Amino acid sequence: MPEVVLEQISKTYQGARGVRHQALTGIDFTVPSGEFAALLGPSGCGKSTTLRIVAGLERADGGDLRIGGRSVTRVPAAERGLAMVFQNYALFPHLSVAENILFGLRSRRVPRAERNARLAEAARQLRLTEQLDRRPAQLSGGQRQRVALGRALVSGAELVLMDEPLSNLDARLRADMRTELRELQQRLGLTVLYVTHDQVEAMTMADRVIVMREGGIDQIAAPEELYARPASVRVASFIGSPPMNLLDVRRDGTWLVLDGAEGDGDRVRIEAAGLLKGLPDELPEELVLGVRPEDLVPGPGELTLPAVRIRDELLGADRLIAFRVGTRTVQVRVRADEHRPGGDRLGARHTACHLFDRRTGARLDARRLVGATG
Amino acid sequence: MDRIVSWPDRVETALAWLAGLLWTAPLLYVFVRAFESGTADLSSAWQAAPFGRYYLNTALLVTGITAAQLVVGVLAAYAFARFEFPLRGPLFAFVLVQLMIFPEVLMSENYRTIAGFGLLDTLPGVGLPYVASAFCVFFLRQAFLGVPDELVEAAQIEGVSRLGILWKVFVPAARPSIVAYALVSVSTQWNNFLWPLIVAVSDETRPVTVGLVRFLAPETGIDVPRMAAGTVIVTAPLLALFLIGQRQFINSFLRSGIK
Amino acid sequence: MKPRTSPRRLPDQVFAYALLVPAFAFLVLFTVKPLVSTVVSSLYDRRDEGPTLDNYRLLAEDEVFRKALVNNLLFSVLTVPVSLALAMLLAVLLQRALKGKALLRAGVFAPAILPVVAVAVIWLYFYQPNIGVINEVLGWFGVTGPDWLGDTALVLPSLMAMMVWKEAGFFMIFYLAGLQAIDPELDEASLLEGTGRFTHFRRVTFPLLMPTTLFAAIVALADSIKMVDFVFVMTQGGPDNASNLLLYYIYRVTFAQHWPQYGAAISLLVIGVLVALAVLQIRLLDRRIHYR
Amino acid sequence: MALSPRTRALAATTLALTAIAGCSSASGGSGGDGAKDGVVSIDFYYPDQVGTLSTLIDGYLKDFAKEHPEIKVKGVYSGDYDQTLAAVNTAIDARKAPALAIMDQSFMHDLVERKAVTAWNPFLTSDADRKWKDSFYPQFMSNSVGADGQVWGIPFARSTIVQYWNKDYFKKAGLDPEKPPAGWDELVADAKAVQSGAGAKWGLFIPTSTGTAYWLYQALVQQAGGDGAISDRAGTKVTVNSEQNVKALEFWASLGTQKIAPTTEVAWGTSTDDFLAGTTGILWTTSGRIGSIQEKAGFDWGVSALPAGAGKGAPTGGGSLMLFDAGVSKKQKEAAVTLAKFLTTPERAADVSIKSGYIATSEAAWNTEAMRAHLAKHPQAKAPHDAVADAIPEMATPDRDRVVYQTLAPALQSVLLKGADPRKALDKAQSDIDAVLKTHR
Repeated sequence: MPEVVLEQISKTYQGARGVRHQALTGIDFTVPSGEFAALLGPSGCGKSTTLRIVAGLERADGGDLRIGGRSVTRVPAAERGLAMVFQNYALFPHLSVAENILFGLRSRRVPRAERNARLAEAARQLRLTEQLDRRPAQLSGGQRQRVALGRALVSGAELVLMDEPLSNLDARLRADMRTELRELQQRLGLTVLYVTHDQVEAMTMADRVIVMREGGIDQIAAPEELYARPASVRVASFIGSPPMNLLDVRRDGTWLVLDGAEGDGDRVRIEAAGLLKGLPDELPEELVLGVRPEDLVPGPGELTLPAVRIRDELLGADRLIAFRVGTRTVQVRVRADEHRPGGDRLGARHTACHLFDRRTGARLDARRLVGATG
Repeated sequence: MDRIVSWPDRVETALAWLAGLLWTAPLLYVFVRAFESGTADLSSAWQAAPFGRYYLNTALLVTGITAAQLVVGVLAAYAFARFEFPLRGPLFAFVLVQLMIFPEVLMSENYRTIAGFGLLDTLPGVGLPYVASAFCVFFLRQAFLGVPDELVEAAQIEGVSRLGILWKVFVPAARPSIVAYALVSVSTQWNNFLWPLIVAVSDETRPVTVGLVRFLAPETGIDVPRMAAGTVIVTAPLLALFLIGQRQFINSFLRSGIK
Repeated sequence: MKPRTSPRRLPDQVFAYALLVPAFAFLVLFTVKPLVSTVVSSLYDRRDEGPTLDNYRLLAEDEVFRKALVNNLLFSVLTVPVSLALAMLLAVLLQRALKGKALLRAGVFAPAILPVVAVAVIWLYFYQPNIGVINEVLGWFGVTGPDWLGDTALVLPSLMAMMVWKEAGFFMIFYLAGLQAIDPELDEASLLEGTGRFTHFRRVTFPLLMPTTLFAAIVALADSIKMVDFVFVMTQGGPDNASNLLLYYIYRVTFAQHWPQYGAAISLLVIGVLVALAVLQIRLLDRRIHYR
Repeated sequence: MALSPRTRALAATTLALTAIAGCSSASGGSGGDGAKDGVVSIDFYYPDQVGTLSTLIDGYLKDFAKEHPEIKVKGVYSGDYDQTLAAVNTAIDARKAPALAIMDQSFMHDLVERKAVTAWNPFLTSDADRKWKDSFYPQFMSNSVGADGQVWGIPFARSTIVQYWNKDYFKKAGLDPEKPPAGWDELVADAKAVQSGAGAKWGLFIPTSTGTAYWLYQALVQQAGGDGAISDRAGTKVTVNSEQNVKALEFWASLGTQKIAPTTEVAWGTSTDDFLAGTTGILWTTSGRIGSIQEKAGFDWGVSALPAGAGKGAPTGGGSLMLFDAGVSKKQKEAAVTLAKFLTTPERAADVSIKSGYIATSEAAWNTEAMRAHLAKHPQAKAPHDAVADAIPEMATPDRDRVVYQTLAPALQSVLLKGADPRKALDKAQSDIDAVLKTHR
């Protein structure tokens, strides 16, 4: 039962001239057994370090790490019962595909007959049977990726760590592999901890996404929840393509005033009594108003923004229209055939609007203040 | 990376330090003996032979030979790496075979050649047989082969001449290799003994290595402090240079792609 | 600079030959020409009368030559692999994260930059039977050390040990470079699989360092034949020619005995062996990078 | 104007190359007739086997420059004897030979055969010249003169083998410290006594190094009643396998089997250090070591002529002044003769002897005041003088490197270090040496 639990994991690096650099601060999360969890974040956010700590390739400075209920903080990597797929696949260039796949089993002195059986099974599942005698250099990118996967599979480990395993593939192959990986995980009931900076990978494959930022966790949620209710401005701006439109606003009674506009005459004021209703009284002055491009429609709505249409872009089935709101540009996504003439207003339903505290970046909700998990 | 420290790690660390000790102890010993009576032994050794002159000779030889080798080698490597021409294969094979026929094996005939030029007991006489280095040509060709075609093509589109491309594209791109080769060459020439022993007779041409042996020639038996002092005089400058520049030194090796 | 006009531009082939002129001029002058005249010279007797095969006949019977040849073969066959193995071990040890790594690397590399004659001077003293450091240290443990350089059976091994000490650090740098070219993910993959250090070294590091090994072996082999400076300082080939080496013998015949014709015959034999080895190694080099 | 990178590189290379080329003219030499504005320039190569000689000669050359402004001498310190030979050979090939050099006397046959040296005779025309030549000890002249009476070398830094003993050890062992062993039996007995009675590690050191084994062997052959010279005057007839030769080698080897001496190489260079460190009670080595032993010994010591057996005496050794031919003009040779005379006056010969340990080369030198004062202070210095009386010529042959170093020395070492049979080893050496010398007769 390889449930993975991280409690208050921290890590600092010794930088140049003895300056210590805090890489991770108090990381807490749990990956239940059989779940696919993605660590998502921009490069340098600490997601790879977290993964390597789980793998045992690096040691945490503090906190507790449990795999299947056993504390493994001081257990060497090889004894943690996990497999790992590396970003560059870590294939041994001088060994054949079969030897690469069986490398770990030989190290673990698994009997030959069983080795061969497992190899045949993995090769069948990954469609590598024809390539077993080749060297990695003779394989395509996708095949190499599958060899790396094969090595993880034959190990029999139920916990598999993956460090950006698809980042070296082209777009088409990546999409195929996403499906394939997810299917495999489901079929074998693997617990997967998956590092990526690609939100699409995280959103399409994971049961649970752990969004990381600067050595900490921003939000842990299922992909739908992450999209529908981002816990902070940072998450909101990171998830979605194009990302959520975010407007800096100031509260003025029941009005929201768009910041950054010059002069009183141009000041954009938005009537927002309906939106603010139900929010606590101690609501901060300075807010961020967020609306996803697909939640805005040309014309008036429950919330109405004065807007000037500036250009549009056809994206196949969708059309992306840019409007100017005050001094800011706002993206709107509509169906391609929904080619309405541009008015001078944009509307959104109240439930599609997100409000954040500008100082803390935390999401503000009608019923309660949702602070970003820290 | 600080991984989980296991006992094999500790064994390896101990081994590393043991090796470090084994490799440095003899040198430390020599330095300690050289300074056991202050600097008296050093100054008497320094005065016993014209080490200053020997150093100058070595410095001239080392820089002259290395510079000449690089010029000759860069040109030849460029030809082999960049151009197609008849007999390229056989000519390169010829260079490769010469890797193993170093001037020392042909010392008798090289001696005659140098004598024929009237260059016995001169610095050019010591240096000339080393100017064409097969190793240099081979090594730089490898480095030049690694220069991406786009760089060359970009320069060609800019209208840079062929020599210009060599200078502006190949040489900068292969700089780590050139530096690495230069370091190997400097160290080889600094070490050179047999050929200068034959050719360089007078103090005006003797390099440090030959000078050291001449300095030690008196068969009075072994005077350790004096010997240690002489050795320190000969080795200290290069050791100092190395210690100052060791990071660059090792790094240029690492980057040169000696594999 | 004046703009060049293309009509006056040399064809690429001519240009390439022009680039080769300096290198080949020197190669011809100091390799081809001496090689040819060595062949010719070896066919004359000491009074320059000939042609005759006397030198080669003498070579077949010359016990000193045979000793020097056997010594040199032993010297090469033992010092080259031992130096390289030690260098590899040192590189693997000193590549790891380790406090004082830079210092240790510098320490191990330091002997490599010393001139051989300086190394020889140092070790000549260490090896002294009665007043030398090694036997003094052995004496602390109650061991009476042998006469390292004075014993016909020990002199060659003693010299080999010294040269291994000197050369290992040099080749360690080659191996450090080679190790750096190996993807660290491979080490981590092994670590995760629980592959033992030795197994990992045998199955991954060693094979991946093969190209470095071949390259270093060429350099080491050449060194084992041309670096005979220590013989001048330490043993003059003795006792009983037990430390006589080929190049030292060539030197003695050619210069001390003033017999260049016979020296030429010996040189040719040595060159023959060297070229054969070079061809063999280049073949190996050609085949080396299958998997790259 | 800024230089283009290419021009800069070109300039740098040119600079480097001219830097080396520029130094090519640094070493002049005796080329041409060496005369300019009435000043004759000559090169003078001198080795130094003892560490003090080069400083002495530098001083003499300064004095010479004052006394003879018409001659400009460039002194070249050229290492030890073997290195000097190599250096002179190089210079001869370049036709820039030194006009004068101190050479190991035993190189004579090779140099004469190659016509590298010039005989002194044409330059010794006046009575004074002949008197100068005859002033040197005949023992030293005996191997400086060829079979045809030509003089090839003038003795300068000459030596012989003497016996040093550790008086402290002798006292401790209950021996008379003033009485060195005078014969082989005594030698063995004293050596054993020093080991067992005084705790010396070894009793007797007779160096067996490749470069010197033959020299000590000569003394042993002489003591065994054989012809210690080993070679004849022409150098082409060598006897190494006579009964006495075998007997001498058997005796030498017996030192090892009796554990008086090591069966590993007794190194020439460090045997003095071993004596000074108390490793051995008795040491046979060159008289040239008296100076350094005097300086460094931390115990009471003595020096004497070697013990006698059926025969008596030790070979001479060391260097003589020789004149060279290649590229040297008559004027330069005359200048060299002037220099040689200057360097060998009784006063300077005494000075060399006092300061370096070499044996003063003439009776006149021993009778100088400086020498008398020195002997009064250091009576040990008299030992070599006494040894000279019975001195025999050093073995000298053409193709010396092959005969002595490559044939005789390994034969001796194979017996001493590896226990080979003396007679067989010497018989084989004899035939090998005959084969080499056959081409020189």
